[in-house]
Amino acid sequence: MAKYSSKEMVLNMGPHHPSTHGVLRFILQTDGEMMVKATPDVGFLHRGLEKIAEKVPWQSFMPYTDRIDYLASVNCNLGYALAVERLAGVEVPERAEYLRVIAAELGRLGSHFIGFGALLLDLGAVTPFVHALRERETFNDLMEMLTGARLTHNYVRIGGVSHDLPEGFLDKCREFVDHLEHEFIPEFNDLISFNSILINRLANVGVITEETAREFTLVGANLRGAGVPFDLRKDEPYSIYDRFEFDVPVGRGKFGQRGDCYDRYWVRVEEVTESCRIIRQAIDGLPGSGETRTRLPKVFKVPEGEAYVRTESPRGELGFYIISDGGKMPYRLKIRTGSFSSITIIEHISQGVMVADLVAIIGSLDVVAPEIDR
Amino acid sequence: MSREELIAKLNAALEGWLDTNEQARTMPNNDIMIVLRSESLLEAMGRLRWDSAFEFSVLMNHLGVDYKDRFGVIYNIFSPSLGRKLTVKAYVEHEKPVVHTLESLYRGINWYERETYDMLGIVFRRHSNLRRLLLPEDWEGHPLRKDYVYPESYGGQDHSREDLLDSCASGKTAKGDSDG
Amino acid sequence: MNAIRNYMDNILKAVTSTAKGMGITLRYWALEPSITVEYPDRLGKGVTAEDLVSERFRGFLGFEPSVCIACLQCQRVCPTDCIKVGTEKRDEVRFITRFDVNQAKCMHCGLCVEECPTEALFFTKRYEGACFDMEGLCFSHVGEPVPAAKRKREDGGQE
Amino acid sequence: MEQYSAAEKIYELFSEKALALGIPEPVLVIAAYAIPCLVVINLIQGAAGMLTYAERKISADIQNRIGANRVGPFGLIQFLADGVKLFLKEDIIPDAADRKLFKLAPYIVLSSTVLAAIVVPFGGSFIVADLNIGLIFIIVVSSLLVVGFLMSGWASNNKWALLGGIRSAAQIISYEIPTALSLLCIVLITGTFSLQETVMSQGLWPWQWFIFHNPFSFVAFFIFFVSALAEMNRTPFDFPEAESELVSGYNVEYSGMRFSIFFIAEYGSIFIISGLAAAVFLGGGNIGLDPYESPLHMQLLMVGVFFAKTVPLCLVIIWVRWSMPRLRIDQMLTMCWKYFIPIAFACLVATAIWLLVFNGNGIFWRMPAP
Repeated sequence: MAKYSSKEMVLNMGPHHPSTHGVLRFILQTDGEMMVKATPDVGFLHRGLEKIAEKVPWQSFMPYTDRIDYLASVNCNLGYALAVERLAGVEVPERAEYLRVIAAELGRLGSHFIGFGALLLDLGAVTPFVHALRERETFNDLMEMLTGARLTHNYVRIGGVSHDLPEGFLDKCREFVDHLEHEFIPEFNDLISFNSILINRLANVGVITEETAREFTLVGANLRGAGVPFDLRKDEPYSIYDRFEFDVPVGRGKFGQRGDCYDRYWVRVEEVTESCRIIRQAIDGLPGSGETRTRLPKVFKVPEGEAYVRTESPRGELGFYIISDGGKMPYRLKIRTGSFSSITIIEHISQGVMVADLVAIIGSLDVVAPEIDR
Repeated sequence: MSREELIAKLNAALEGWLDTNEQARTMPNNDIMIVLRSESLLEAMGRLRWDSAFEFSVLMNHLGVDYKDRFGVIYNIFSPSLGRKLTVKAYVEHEKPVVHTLESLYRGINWYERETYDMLGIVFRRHSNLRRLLLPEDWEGHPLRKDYVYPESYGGQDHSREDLLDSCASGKTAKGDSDG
Repeated sequence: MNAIRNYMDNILKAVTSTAKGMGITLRYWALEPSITVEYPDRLGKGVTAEDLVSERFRGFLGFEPSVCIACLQCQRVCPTDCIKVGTEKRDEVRFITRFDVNQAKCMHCGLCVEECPTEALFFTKRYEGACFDMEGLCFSHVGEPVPAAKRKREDGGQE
Repeated sequence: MEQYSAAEKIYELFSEKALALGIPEPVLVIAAYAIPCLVVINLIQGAAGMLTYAERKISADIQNRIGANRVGPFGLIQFLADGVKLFLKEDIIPDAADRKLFKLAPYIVLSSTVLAAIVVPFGGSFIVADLNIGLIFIIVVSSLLVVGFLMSGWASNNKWALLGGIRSAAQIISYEIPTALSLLCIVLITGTFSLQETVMSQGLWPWQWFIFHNPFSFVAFFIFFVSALAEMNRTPFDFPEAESELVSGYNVEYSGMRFSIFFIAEYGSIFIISGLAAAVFLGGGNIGLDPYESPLHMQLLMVGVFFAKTVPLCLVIIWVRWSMPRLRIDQMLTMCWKYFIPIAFACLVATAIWLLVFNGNGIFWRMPAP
């Protein structure tokens, strides 16, 4: 009899599976298509950024922050710069603050296009993904114009930004934002968001309640998708975010239970509109001229101390815990990322779902593998 | 609640668990940092977590630090009801770094503690799954320790790499000169 | 009754949302032009790959020896140690004996270019660097030793 | 009205000369059947090739891209280049695979498509064999696909492939039912399973087609079309090869030639199913003339009409793929058993009642006098 007894099948999903974004591995125990357990296995993209930080000067670590989350590198730059500025007491010129906000919100747009685009790709909808990528292409062009690079922007510097605006950037930026808000998003929603197949795939799948989200330290859009209206830009304004008007989209159980995959997806789609609003206000409020960078001493040293500074990156709370011993380099730098906490919850919410649902859950949590491993 | 009030309340509530050598202090980012004795970490954190006066129910961040003579474990916690952040630190001796896990308080801390164990070798007692997280299971040493020596090879793979600029003939004129 | 209404509703929703989506794709199919740039060989007349990128594009590093003052700032600030500068003092004149850039290691962060006080180091727009040998990406910008330019009087901004 | 197939016609044309040359009769019979079969196989390959090109171009158009444009004018012969590339590639068989089944599976899949093509009337007298059980035959051979998919999934010795194979079994067998039921609505009207006769009882004009025969056959057409999508594993029902879930499903271990055979079969079946839909519901190649009595140029015109109906249907299938996400396997089965099958049954019964009430006549269509 034992020969024919059924047992669970162990499936290896990843490290190079099409829908484990980046290099990520899941060890699935399945009963046919039904999942019994999904254990994430990470570390394939571990580059030792925290160790590198202890070996390079304060300013020279900035390019490495691009590599934390390659989809929104400006946001990571900003987080690091804010942390060091807070510790070293560096003032940032007004104009630079506005440029930072414009770049960071553009980064959020660019990241969300990939975020929900890749989710749709995982669900088999290729066209919306390509349409989202088309918009990201415009974002890439804008960032190339502003910073000189298309992916690892390395725009923010300690005490300012690297470049002032290029000519014609603001007009293009405004045009892009208008296009997104009035053309792209409505069309995209008609094309896919309200498609009943998509709703069936996402609604009531991978439900995360408010309590679970808090327990597993979920952050960012995933936390808001679970119904917690918590946004660091609003609740703990950093940089100059307190000057802008915007709403915090929260999951309301649009087509199913609150905190399901659709809510997380929908929060991201709505955040695109909110970011557009912020960018528009930042363009309007941008001071006509002025310094964009505080000059730092040739040998930049940060006084002894430690600080934890968190910012709202597209994947949620991006925190830098920096310990300085007063030297030229950080003594210890810890990067706390949104994907790291998102991935821990997968094991918890993937019990009893189907293999196809796991794909939707991973996609809706918007996990980026290099951010987990750092 | 003002900062001073909170500090006073914390000092009162955590009496006996605080590290007597260190005072509660304000960090550059306006957080409050308190230092606990590592033996009483679980009790003190439990108080912070469950006491209705604090309710520090959200774990923001956890890390370990190598201070050369001792280790530090740091927890950034957040209280939605107070709207306040708190940084809790505890020092662990360097020779035998053991501290109690906080899994019973924060479910999400599992992976953070695994990472700290992986990178610094701080052992979390009673942890449900204390294995290496980012590095391979058979990796030797803990990279974020200050006395860590880079291995020359792993799994039969040589890690030493010569500097390309020194190895290739440096007198060679560049192909890209025409651009310059 | 409710169940029947649900049933009919589901059918209706599926049909209408599908029709809506297919309408949009039909419009794209029939009307919208393609926006693909046919890189690398069909860019259009007289357009080269370098014209595709913006003014500030961070391509390969370029070097102008005549204005370099050999301050070594670039070498110091580089996070990946991909710049190697050699200087030598002959008859009271500083010579730049080598200025090597390992383009394979460079991450085009732009810190060195920002540090450079004389704009001797700058970004070109070149980015097509594929080659079969990593050594093909090691550029030696100084052949014969050249004398370093005179350091200008430092302006007040620097310390 | 005498009806005969292409093979019989070929036999008739050459039998006298060939017998005079001393070729034995069995050889002649086999040759007479082999020629149209070869033509059909090549037709399917050509159609599959052109459909891959169309798929790439249409998806590109929908997504603001250009698509294949390098080989030939507008990239028209890109599919030949792809085919050559695939045929030249190394044929890898995994060590742990069941070699015999692994090799056999692609041919079974392809044979199911080709067999189905036998009874499809391509307009005029161009039909390989006008079986009097044509529709039943097509339904039967199209479920041969399951055998091939399961075989390839099992033989690959890969869990993802196995999942794909099992999914395809669940899917294709379920969707056989609504497909067959919706075809039965038309069988009720015509009273025959022969496809050529079904075509001949329709007419040139749209109101003479069976899709507009009565409201229920109109619904039946859509049910047939969507369940045919599911039978062919096209998005939104491409579970056996869901590329983002099962990597590539049943064909994940295949490479080179065997892989391309799967694809020829897939695209060939798009063509065949569209042809079937055109023949049964949209009047096929009927231009109001008797296909067997008309001169050759009129027969070729009929073929043109057939293709003019089939090709747009193929394009619609491609268009659907690029507009929609994939369902989940249980939702797909729910859709089949809770929606398609009851509706198809309702259509069948309603058609029967309609025919009873209106004496066999449709809204515009009139029962031919016996």
